[in-house]
Amino acid sequence: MSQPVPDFERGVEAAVFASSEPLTVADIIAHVGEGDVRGALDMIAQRHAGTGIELVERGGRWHFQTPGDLAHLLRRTREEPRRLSRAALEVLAIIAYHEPVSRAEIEAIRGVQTAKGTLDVLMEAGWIRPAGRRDVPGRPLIYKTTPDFLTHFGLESRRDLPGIDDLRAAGLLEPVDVAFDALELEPAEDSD
Amino acid sequence: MSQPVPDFERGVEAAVFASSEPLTVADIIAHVGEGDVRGALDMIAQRHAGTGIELVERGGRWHFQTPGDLAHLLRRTREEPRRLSRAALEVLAIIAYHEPVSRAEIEAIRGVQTAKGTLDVLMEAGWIRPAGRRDVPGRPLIYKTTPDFLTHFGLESRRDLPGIDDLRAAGLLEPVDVAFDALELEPAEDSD
Amino acid sequence: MNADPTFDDFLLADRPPAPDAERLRLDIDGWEGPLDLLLAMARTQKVDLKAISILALVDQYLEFIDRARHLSIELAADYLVMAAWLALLKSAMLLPKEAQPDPDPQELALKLQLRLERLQAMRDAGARLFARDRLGRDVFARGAPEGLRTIRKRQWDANLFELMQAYGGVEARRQPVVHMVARRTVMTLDSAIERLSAMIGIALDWTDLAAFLPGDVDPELRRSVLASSFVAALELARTGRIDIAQDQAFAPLYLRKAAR
Repeated sequence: MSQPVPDFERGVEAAVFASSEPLTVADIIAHVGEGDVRGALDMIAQRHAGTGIELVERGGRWHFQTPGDLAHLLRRTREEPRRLSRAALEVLAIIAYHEPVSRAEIEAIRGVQTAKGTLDVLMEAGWIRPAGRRDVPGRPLIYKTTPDFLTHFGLESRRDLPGIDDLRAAGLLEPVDVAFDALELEPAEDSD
Repeated sequence: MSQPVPDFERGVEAAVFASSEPLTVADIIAHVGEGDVRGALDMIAQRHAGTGIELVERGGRWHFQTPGDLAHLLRRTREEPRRLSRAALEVLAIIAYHEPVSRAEIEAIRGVQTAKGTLDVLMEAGWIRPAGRRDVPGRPLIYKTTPDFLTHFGLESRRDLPGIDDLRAAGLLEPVDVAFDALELEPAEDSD
Repeated sequence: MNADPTFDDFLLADRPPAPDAERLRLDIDGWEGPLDLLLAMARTQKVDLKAISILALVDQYLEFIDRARHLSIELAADYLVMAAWLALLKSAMLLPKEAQPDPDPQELALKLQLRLERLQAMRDAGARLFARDRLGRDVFARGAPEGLRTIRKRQWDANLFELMQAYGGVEARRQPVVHMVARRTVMTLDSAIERLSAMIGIALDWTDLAAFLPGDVDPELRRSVLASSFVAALELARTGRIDIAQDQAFAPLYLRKAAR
């Protein structure tokens, strides 16, 4: 600092800083007592000009904010890898093997209800998409996999998916509880 | 301002200023990118020295706060944070000066059982947390203080705990038996 | 640090009244246990706890307890236990030096004094801690921070194997229900006993239990083998066929053929 900041100005600065809402001059006086609040505010605003903090007036009330040109620093995008849940994997597998299928058909195969969120997750991942409606009463939406699905799983085409016999040979048609345990070990959510 | 503040420093300042909690250097880098964050923090701290806002480090995390000498201007509008019981105060001091400690060790010093609520209150305040188990029979849970503890009490690190060096030098942070054995080595006999 | 009236309030409010003799006699509720009471009494003697007279302190405490009884004040058990202990300590201290029992009463008195010092040190430390400028009370963080935002973009991940496995699971559920008893990889107690007694014959000297475990098995089985072998070792020791030794808690467990 070039020269010491007067105590009154320090008080004004601290009061505005600590307040949870913008303060009027009268509010400030209630904290720091009578004095040249406007003069102090001007000095504070000048002192912070061009830094990472600015003092601004909006409709007679004063508050600190970060300058608009730095807003991009205060947000950041982070990609979070998330494992698919067991339910989502099953639904995806069923769609891949049976496409196009409706939700009711998926549920019939899985033997349990499918949460709407599960299909949303798969769509968000870009692996499935709605593919029209089935011509039966109720005209349910049907789903199929996308080209991204093939790319992500390293498949040339859906014909590359191993058949039931392959799965059995690979020991993947295990009793349910074992397969279940293996999947249960996955953390439900990744965080860091 | 005497001379323009570099953009990187402005970014660091804005990030710490905008954050609702203290930031580590790593947190700051996540927002403003790689650079000499420590150098920038030093510059910012200097720039604010003696004003109504100060930049402080508490346990490796940085935040802005009002200086202690302005407490009288700001305190009156706020209600006093919850008071701690004397027991809680003692338990907190014991954990801070001895950490990590088990409940049994705390009780050995205080000579009374610790009411269940005492540790809960300190954990709820965010000042202590469980820190694993001691590798002795019974594997008791041990406790230590948190970064929020340092932040709340204005300590840069545990080394700043009031009088900790003197207490350690006087052997007052050692268990009675250890201190006793040390005394045994001295020829002097105290009795009256 | 600042001279803040509320700090004194803070301490005084929760602290028992100053230990002037009369109030001390009547107010038992203010004390947090016998050590707390002893400390307050010790402080009426001297500021430096190193220089207090334990014998005088013992008298003071016993007298207090006596009066409380006369006034039919109900005393918590730990106050009475402390009184009994102090009475014993006092009588031992009054014996001629050569007749003093073991443990040495001077030693016990010194340890009591050390405990009081430590409690006092922590009490002072706590007071000094709370006299600091505290965030939210003396110093304040920014009242209305904009906050930093992290926009999380989820990147879903799964691989082909997981997909296969999931479909395998679905298909397995759809197969006609065949009840299979899941074959769990465990070592039974009987086979552990059999195995351990066969191996113990080979071992000549103390041998770590871990050395008896097969090295190359999957972790699930390994846990079972460890547990079964441990129980087997206890059983063999009970029937007098082996000896077990362990230096300390969590140290390795050593076995050898019973020496007879």
